[in-house]
Amino acid sequence: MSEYILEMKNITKEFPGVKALDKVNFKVKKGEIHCLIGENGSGKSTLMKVLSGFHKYGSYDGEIIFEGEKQQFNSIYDSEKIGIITIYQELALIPELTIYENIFLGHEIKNKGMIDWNKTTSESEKVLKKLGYELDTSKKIKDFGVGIQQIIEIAKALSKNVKLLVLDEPTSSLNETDSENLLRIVKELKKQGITSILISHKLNEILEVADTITILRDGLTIKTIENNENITENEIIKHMVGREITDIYPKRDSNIGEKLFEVKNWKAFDTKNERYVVKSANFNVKKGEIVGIAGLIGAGRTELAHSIFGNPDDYKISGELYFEGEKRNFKSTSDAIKTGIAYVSEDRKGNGLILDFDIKTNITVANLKKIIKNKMFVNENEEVIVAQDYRKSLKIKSYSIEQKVLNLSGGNQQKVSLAKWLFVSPKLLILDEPTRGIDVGAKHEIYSIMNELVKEGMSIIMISSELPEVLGMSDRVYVMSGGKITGELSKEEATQEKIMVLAVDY
Amino acid sequence: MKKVLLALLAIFAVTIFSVDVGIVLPTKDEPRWVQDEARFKSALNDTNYSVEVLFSQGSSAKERQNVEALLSKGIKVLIICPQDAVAAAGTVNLAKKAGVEVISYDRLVTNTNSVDYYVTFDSVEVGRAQGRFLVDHASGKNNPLYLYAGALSDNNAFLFFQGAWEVLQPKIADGTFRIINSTEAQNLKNKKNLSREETSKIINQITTDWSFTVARRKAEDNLTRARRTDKGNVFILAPNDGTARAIADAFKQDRDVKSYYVTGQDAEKASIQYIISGKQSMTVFKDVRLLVKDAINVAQFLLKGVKLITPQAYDNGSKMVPAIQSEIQVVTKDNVKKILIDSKYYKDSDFRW
Amino acid sequence: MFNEIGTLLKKNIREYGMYIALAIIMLIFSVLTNGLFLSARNISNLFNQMGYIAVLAVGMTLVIVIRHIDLSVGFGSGFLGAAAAILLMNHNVPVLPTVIIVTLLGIAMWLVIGFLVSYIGIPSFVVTLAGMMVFRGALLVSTEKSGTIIILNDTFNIIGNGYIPDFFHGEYIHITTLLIGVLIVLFYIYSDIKSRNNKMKYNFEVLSVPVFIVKLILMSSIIMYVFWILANYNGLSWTVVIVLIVTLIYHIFTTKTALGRHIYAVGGNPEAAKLSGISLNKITLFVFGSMGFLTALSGILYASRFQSATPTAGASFELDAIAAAFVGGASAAGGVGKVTNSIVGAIVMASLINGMNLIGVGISYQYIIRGAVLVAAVIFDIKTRSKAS
Amino acid sequence: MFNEIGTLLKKNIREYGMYIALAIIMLIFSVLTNGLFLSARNISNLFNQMGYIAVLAVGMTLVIVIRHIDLSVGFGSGFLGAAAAILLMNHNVPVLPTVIIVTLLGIAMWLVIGFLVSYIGIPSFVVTLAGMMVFRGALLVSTEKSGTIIILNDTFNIIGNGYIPDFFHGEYIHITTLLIGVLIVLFYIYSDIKSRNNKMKYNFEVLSVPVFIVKLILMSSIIMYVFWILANYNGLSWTVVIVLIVTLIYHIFTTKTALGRHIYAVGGNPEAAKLSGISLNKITLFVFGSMGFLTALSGILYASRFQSATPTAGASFELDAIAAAFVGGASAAGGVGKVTNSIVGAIVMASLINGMNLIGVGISYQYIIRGAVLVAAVIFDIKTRSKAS
Ligand SMILES: Nc1ncnc2c1ncn2[C@@H]1O[C@H](COP(=O)(O)OP(=O)(O)OP(=O)(O)O)[C@@H](O)[C@H]1O
Ligand SMILES: Nc1ncnc2c1ncn2[C@@H]1O[C@H](COP(=O)(O)OP(=O)(O)OP(=O)(O)O)[C@@H](O)[C@H]1O
Ligand SMILES: O[C@@H]1[C@@H](O)[C@H](O)OC[C@H]1O
Ligand SMILES: [Mg+2]
Ligand SMILES: [Mg+2]
Repeated sequence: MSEYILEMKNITKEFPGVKALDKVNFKVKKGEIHCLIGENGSGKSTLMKVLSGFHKYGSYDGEIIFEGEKQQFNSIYDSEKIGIITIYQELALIPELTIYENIFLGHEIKNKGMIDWNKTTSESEKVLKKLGYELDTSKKIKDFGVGIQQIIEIAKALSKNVKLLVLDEPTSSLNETDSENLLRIVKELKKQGITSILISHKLNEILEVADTITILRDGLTIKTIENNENITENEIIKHMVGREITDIYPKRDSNIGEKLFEVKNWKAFDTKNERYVVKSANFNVKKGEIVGIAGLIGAGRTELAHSIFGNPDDYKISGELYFEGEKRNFKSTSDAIKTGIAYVSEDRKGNGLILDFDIKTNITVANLKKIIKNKMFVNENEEVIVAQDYRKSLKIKSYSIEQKVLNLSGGNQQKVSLAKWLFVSPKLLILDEPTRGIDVGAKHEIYSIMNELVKEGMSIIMISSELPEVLGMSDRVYVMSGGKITGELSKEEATQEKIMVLAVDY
Repeated sequence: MKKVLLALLAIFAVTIFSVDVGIVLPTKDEPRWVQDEARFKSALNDTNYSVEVLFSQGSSAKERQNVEALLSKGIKVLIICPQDAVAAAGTVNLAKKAGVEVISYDRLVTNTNSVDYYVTFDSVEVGRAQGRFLVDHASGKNNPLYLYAGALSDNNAFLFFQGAWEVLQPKIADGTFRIINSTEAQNLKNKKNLSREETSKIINQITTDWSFTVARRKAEDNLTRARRTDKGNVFILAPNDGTARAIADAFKQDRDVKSYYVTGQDAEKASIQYIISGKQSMTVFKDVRLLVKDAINVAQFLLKGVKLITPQAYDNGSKMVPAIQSEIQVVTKDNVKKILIDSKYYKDSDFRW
Repeated sequence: MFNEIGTLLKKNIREYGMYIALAIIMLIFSVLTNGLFLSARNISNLFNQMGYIAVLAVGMTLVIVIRHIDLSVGFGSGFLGAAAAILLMNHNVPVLPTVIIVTLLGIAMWLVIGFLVSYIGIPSFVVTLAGMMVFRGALLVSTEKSGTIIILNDTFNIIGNGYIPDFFHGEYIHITTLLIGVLIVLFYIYSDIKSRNNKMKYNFEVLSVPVFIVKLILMSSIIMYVFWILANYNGLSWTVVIVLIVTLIYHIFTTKTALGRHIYAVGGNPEAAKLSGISLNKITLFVFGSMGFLTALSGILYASRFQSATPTAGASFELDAIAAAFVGGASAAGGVGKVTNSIVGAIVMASLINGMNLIGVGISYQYIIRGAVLVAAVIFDIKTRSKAS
Repeated sequence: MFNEIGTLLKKNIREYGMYIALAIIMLIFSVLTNGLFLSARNISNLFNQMGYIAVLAVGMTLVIVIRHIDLSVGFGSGFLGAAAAILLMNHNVPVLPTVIIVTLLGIAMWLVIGFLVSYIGIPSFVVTLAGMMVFRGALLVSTEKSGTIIILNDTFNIIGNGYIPDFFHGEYIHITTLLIGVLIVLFYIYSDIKSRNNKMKYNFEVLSVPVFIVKLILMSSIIMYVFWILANYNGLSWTVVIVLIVTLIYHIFTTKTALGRHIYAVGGNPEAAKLSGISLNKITLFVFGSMGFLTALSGILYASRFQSATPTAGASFELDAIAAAFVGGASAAGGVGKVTNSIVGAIVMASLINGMNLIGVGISYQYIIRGAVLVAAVIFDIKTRSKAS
C-alpha cells in the first residue's frame, strides 16, 4: 500500500459556464494534516465536494483512490461509509433539532429499527467530552452560537467512523481562542491516526498545523509543498494570488478629527430570548478614525452593532446615543441610515445581500431615493452608472453589473455589500467581520478601500475576530466580553495578549 | 377572554334545551333554502313546539353531523332535505334507530326503510313545466333552442332535465326546435327516455354548475359559436332562477337575439324583479309555505302519535313512502301579482313595478 | 414537588397549550349545552365525525413539516372513495383487494405529485392545486354513469359505521371497550416506568417519584375517562380504532425512526440535511407517498361512512386538514409539527362545529366563529411558543 | 440584424415564454374552432369574463412576491360586492360614494389581515384561510334577508357590462376604441424612442436602428390588432379599461418606484431588506392593503357584471387568481413575479375555459385539462427559466 491514503487524479469539474476544477491532482499522506489553500473561487470546496460524493461520480472527470482502491461515490453516504467525513463550509446543522439529534443525523443509533434515544444522548455527551465540552445535548442547535456549532459539527464527524476528516474553513467564523481550540483538536486527532484535510484562509494557522500544503488557483493545482521553517507567508501568498503582496495591512496616515459618534450606558435586552445581549457599552468614534471592536464569539458585538443601527431586532434599549454632538433616538434602521450610519453585515449571504438579484439592484436598494427622478420614479440609467462606477472602483469581478450576486465569489460578494453601503454616503461605516472567509488578495483590497474612506473623512467601526486585522488596521481598539465593553486600548497599547485578557474578562 | 367567548356564544344560541323537531336543509348558498328556513320559522311560531334548523352546506358529512347533533338534543321528528339522496340513507337510519320519525322534505332519501313520509313538489314536474312553457310559446319550425342544466353533482339537476326533456324531445324530433348548444343532446334527439349515462353526457356539456359565473360564460361562449341564423327569436331552458338571470343577461346583450324565452324556478325575489322588468319569462313557483305546512302538519301528528294516511306514495328503492305532494305554479309577468303578491308570499314594496 | 410540577409545566407549555385550548373549548360547550356536549353519545359522534379528516391531518402535518402544502387531498379522497365504490359494485371485487388496490392507487398518484414537486421542482401549491382540479374532474367522470354510487357491502360499510363487537355482551356498558382502555393504561404505565428506569441507567435526570406517580395517575384517568364514556355508548367504533392505530404508527414513526427524524431535518434546514447525506427528493417522495396512502384511507372511511360515493365527496377536506395541522402547532416555516398535536387540532375544530350545532348557532355565524377560533388558536400557539423558549 | 434579434430573444426567453405559451394555446383553439376563437366578439367576451380575476391576480402577484398567499380574496370579493349591493339598494347610496366606501372597507379589512401576518406573525395561509371562513359567513349574513340582492342601478351595472361610448358613432366599427388604440401606439413609440435617446445620452448599448424599428412595428401592430378586433365588436368595455389602468399603474409602480422595488427586495431576502432600512411590517401591510383595494374592485366588477350579489359570489376566485399568478411565473420562493405576466397568466387560464366551451368539452374534462395545463405551464416556465440563466 502506498503512503497516500488519498489520491485524486486529473479531477475536472464544470458548472454551466465555469470550469471550477481543471485536471487537479491532489494527494494526501496517511496520518498528516494537509492544508488546502487558494483564493476565493479557486475550487477548494468543489474539490472536497467531489471527494465526498456530494458531486456524484460521473458528474466530474478523473479518479479518486482511497486506501489504494478506486472509488465511485454516488452520495455522501457512500464516502462516509468508508471513512471520509466532511465538515462543510456551510454548517450542516438543523436549528430546530437538538444537539444529540444533530450529531447522529444520518447515522442514527438504532435498536430493533427504532432510534435508541438514551444511547444517542449519552454517546453525544461522550464525544463532546472527548473534545473538552460539556453541554446540555437536549438543547436545540438554534440556541448556540457558531463557535459551539462548529464544535458540534466536529463531534458529529467523530461520532462516525472517521479515517479522513475534511474541514472546509472551520475557523473562518471562529475567534482566536476557539480557532486555537479547534486546531488543537485537529492535532489531537492526528495523534490518534486520523488524517485531516484543512481548508483555510488564515495563513498563520496553516503554517502552524500543516504538514503539507497544496495551493489551488483558478481550478488548477499550483503547487504542493512540505511545511518547514523555510516557508514564509509571503511565499504562499505569491503562489496563491500570482503576485507579491508586500504588506497585507497597507500603511495610512491617520487624520483624526472631533468626536462623531458616542453611546453612553447602552443596554439592549432581547425580549424573545429574555436576556441582555448588550449589558453595558460606552464608547465613541472620531471623525476619520478606524475603531476596532475585538472579542470572543458571543461577546455581543453584532448585537451591539444592530442595536445602534436602528435596532432591527426589536431589542429593548436603554442609554444615550450621540451623533455629531446631538442626542439621537433611531426609531428604525432607515432613521439610522438617514442620519449617516451604514452597517455591512457579517453574514453577507444570510442578511447582507439579496442573492437572487443582480449587482446593481443590490447596490442601490438601501438608498433608492438618491436616484429618484420626478420625485417618484427610479432612474434606471443613473442606476447603471452608479453600479458601473462601484464595479470599477472596488474592482468587483463579474461579467456585468447584471450578474446575480449568487454567482459571485465570497470576496466579490463582500465588495458588493460594501458598495451598497458606500452608496448611502455614510459618515460612520460599521463593518462586521469585513474579511471573514475571503482570501488574502481580496482582503488587501478591502483594507486599501478602508484607508481611502477614512482619508476622505469617513469613520469606521470594524468588528473583527481576527486579532492581526484588529491590530493592523485600528486607530483604537475596544474589547467586548459578555455583552460589556471591558476595555479600550490605543493603537500603541494594543497587543494580542492585552486584548485576550480583556476578552475573557467578565 | 373566556367570558367574552361565553357571551358571544350565548348570543347565537337559539335554545339548548330539548328540541322537538329538527330540520336539516341542504345549503344556505342557494337562496331557495333560505326561504324555506324563514318559512319554517314563521310557521312554527304559531305552534308550541320547539324547532331547530341546520344547514349542510352541500356536504353529506356536515349533514350527518347536523343530524347527530339534533339526535343528541333529543328531537322526536326529523325533517330532512338531503344534500345527496343516496348518501343520506345511513344518516336517516341513525335517526330511525334513535326512535325518531323521519320526514323527507322536497327530495326523497332513497334505499332506506327509515323514511316515514315524503312531502314534496315533484321535481320532474318542475322540469316538465319549464319544457311546457317553451313548447307553448313556440310556433313554426326550427326555433333555436338553448339548453342549460344544473350541476352534474346534483341529482335534482337530472330530475329537472329529465322532466324538461320529456316534453321538449318530441318537439325537437318533429323539428319545432333546433338544439344549438349541445352536440350530445343533438345526437340523442330521437330518444325520449334517456339513461342516466346519456343524461350525464348532455349535462356535462350544458352544465351551469348552479353558478352564475359558469352560466354566463357558457351562454356567452355558446352565442359566440352560434351563427346569426341560430339566433333571432330563441328559446332557453334555464334550470333555476339564478342561472336564468345570468343567462338572460348574456342573451340580452347579443345584437342578433331579437327575443328570448327563458325559464327558471324557485321564484327568487331577484327573478321576480326580472320577470316584472321583462328580462326573465317565467319561473316555477314552489310555494314553500305549502310544503312547510304539510311537513309541520305531519310532524305534529307524529308528535301526537298519529299516523297519517296519504293519497300518494313514492318508491324509494326500499319501500313505498307515503307522500304529500304540493302543487307547483308557473309564474309569468301576467300572473305574478296574483300568485305572489295577493297570496302575501312577497310584499308589493319589495319590487319596482 | 409543586415546584417540580411548576417547572415541568413551564418547560412544556408549548405542548400543553394545545390541550389547554381544547379543555377550554370543551368546558365552554359543556356549560352552554348543560353537559350535553360531554355526553357519551356526543363524544362518540364527535370522534366518528372527524375520522376521515384526522387521518388527512396526520399526513398533512408531515407535508407541512417539509415546507409544502397539499390542496389535492380533498377531491383526491373523494375520487379514491369513488374508485373503491366502483371496484366493489361494478367489478365485484371483494373488500380486502379493493382496499389494497385503492391504497396502492393513492400512493401511486401521490408519488407522481411528489415527483413533480421534488425532481421537477414545481411548487407544491401549484402541483396540488392542479391535482385538485384533475381529481375533481376524475370524480365527476367516475360518478357520471350512475350519479351517486351506492355501496351495498356490509363488510365495507362497517369500516365507517360499525363498532367493535363486545365479546362480553355487557348490557349497559361495552365491556371490550373498557378492557381495551385498561390494557392501554397498563401498557402506558409499563412503558413509562421502563423508559424512566432506562434513563436512570444512563444517569439522566428523571422526574421525582411523587411527581412521576401524579403524572401516571393523571394521564391514566384521562384515558380511562374517555374509554368509559365511549363504553357507555356503543363502544369503540372502527373509525376510532383506525385513527388510533394510524396516529400511533405515525407517532412512533416520526419520533423513533431515522426516516421520521430525517423528515424533520429536511423541514428544518434542507441544505444542511442534504449535506448530512439525506436525499431531499426521496424524503419529499416519501412524504407525499404517505399522504397518498392516508388520502386513500380517508376516501375509504368517507365512502364507507356514507355507504356511497357522491360527486361532491371530499370538497374542502384539504382545508379542514390544513386547519387542524396549523391549530395543532405545525409551522409553515418547516421542521415543526407533531402528528399527535394535529389530531388534537382536528378534535378542536370538530368540537367547535359539533358544539355550535348543539347550541344551534346558525351556519353563517359558524363560519365566522370557526375563522376567528383558527386565528385565535394560532396566536395562542405563537405566544406560548415564544414564552417557552 | 438577425443575429441581434436572435440574442435578444435568447436573453429574454424567460419573459417571452409566457407569451409563447399563450400564442400556442390561442393557435390550437383557433384551429379547433375554425377561427372562432380569435373573432372580435370572442376576444371581447374573453377579456370581460376575466376582468374580476385579472385585478385579483395583479394583487396576488405582489402577495406571492413577498412570500405570502391570500386565500381570502374569493369570498372577500363576494362579501364586498354584497356590501356594495346593500349600500346601493337598501341605503340608496349613490354609485360613487358606494364605490369609495366599499374600496375603503376592503383596504381596512386587508390591513387587519396584513397586521396579523406582519406584526403578530401568523402565517398568511392561516390568517387568510380564517379570513375565507369569516367572509363566507359575513356574505351569508348579508344575503340572508333577501337571498340574492338584485342591483337596479344602471350606472353601477355599466361598470361590468357596458362599453365606452363611441363619440363618432361609427356604424360598423367603434371609432373611439380605434382612436384610443392609435393614441396608445403613439405614446408607446414616443416613450420607447425617448428611452432609447436617454440611454444613448448615457452611452449605453441600444438596439441598432433597423432592429429597433422592427420592434416598434411589431409591438404597434399587435396593439393595433387587438384594438381593431375590439373595435369590430362593441369597442372597449369598461371592464377592459379598468383592468388596463390597474395593470398600467401596478406595472409602473412595481418597476419604477422605490416602494415597488422594496416589495421585491423584501421578497428576495427579508433579512437583508430589513437591514437595508426597509420595514418588513410596513411593506407587508402595504401589500395586503393593496390586495384589499383590488379585492374590493373585483367585488364591484363582479356584482356589477351580474347586477346582483349572491351568497356564493367569489367562491374559488382565489384559486383562479393564484393559478394566474403562478402560470405567469411568480415564484413561491419570493422575490419573483411580474404583474403584466400574471395578467397574461389570467388570459391563458381564461382562454382555456373559453376555448373548451366553444368546442363543447364537458365540465369533467374541463377540470382535468385545466389542471394539466396549469402544471404544464409551470414546468414550461421552469425549463425556460433554467435555460435563460
Ligand atoms: N453549484 C455550483 N454551481 C455553479 N458554480 C459553482 C457551484 N459551486 C461552485 N461553483 C463555482 O466554482 C468555482 C469554485 O468554487 P468553490 O466554492 O470550490 O471555491 P472555493 O475555493 O471553495 O472558494 P472560497 O474560498 O470562497 O470558499 C467558483 O467560481 C464558483 O462560483
Ligand atoms: N448566553 C448565550 N447563550 C446562548 N447563545 C448565545 C449566548 N450568547 C451569545 N449567544 C449566541 O452566540 C452568537 C454570537 O453572538 P454575537 O453575534 O453577539 O457574537 P459576536 O461577538 O458578534 O461574534 P461573531 O459575530 O464573531 O460571531 C449569537 O448568535 C448568539 O445568539
Ligand atoms: O330549487 C333548486 C333545488 O331543488 C336544486 O337542488 O338546486 C337548485 C335550486 O334552485
Ligand atoms: Mg469554499
Ligand atoms: Mg458577530
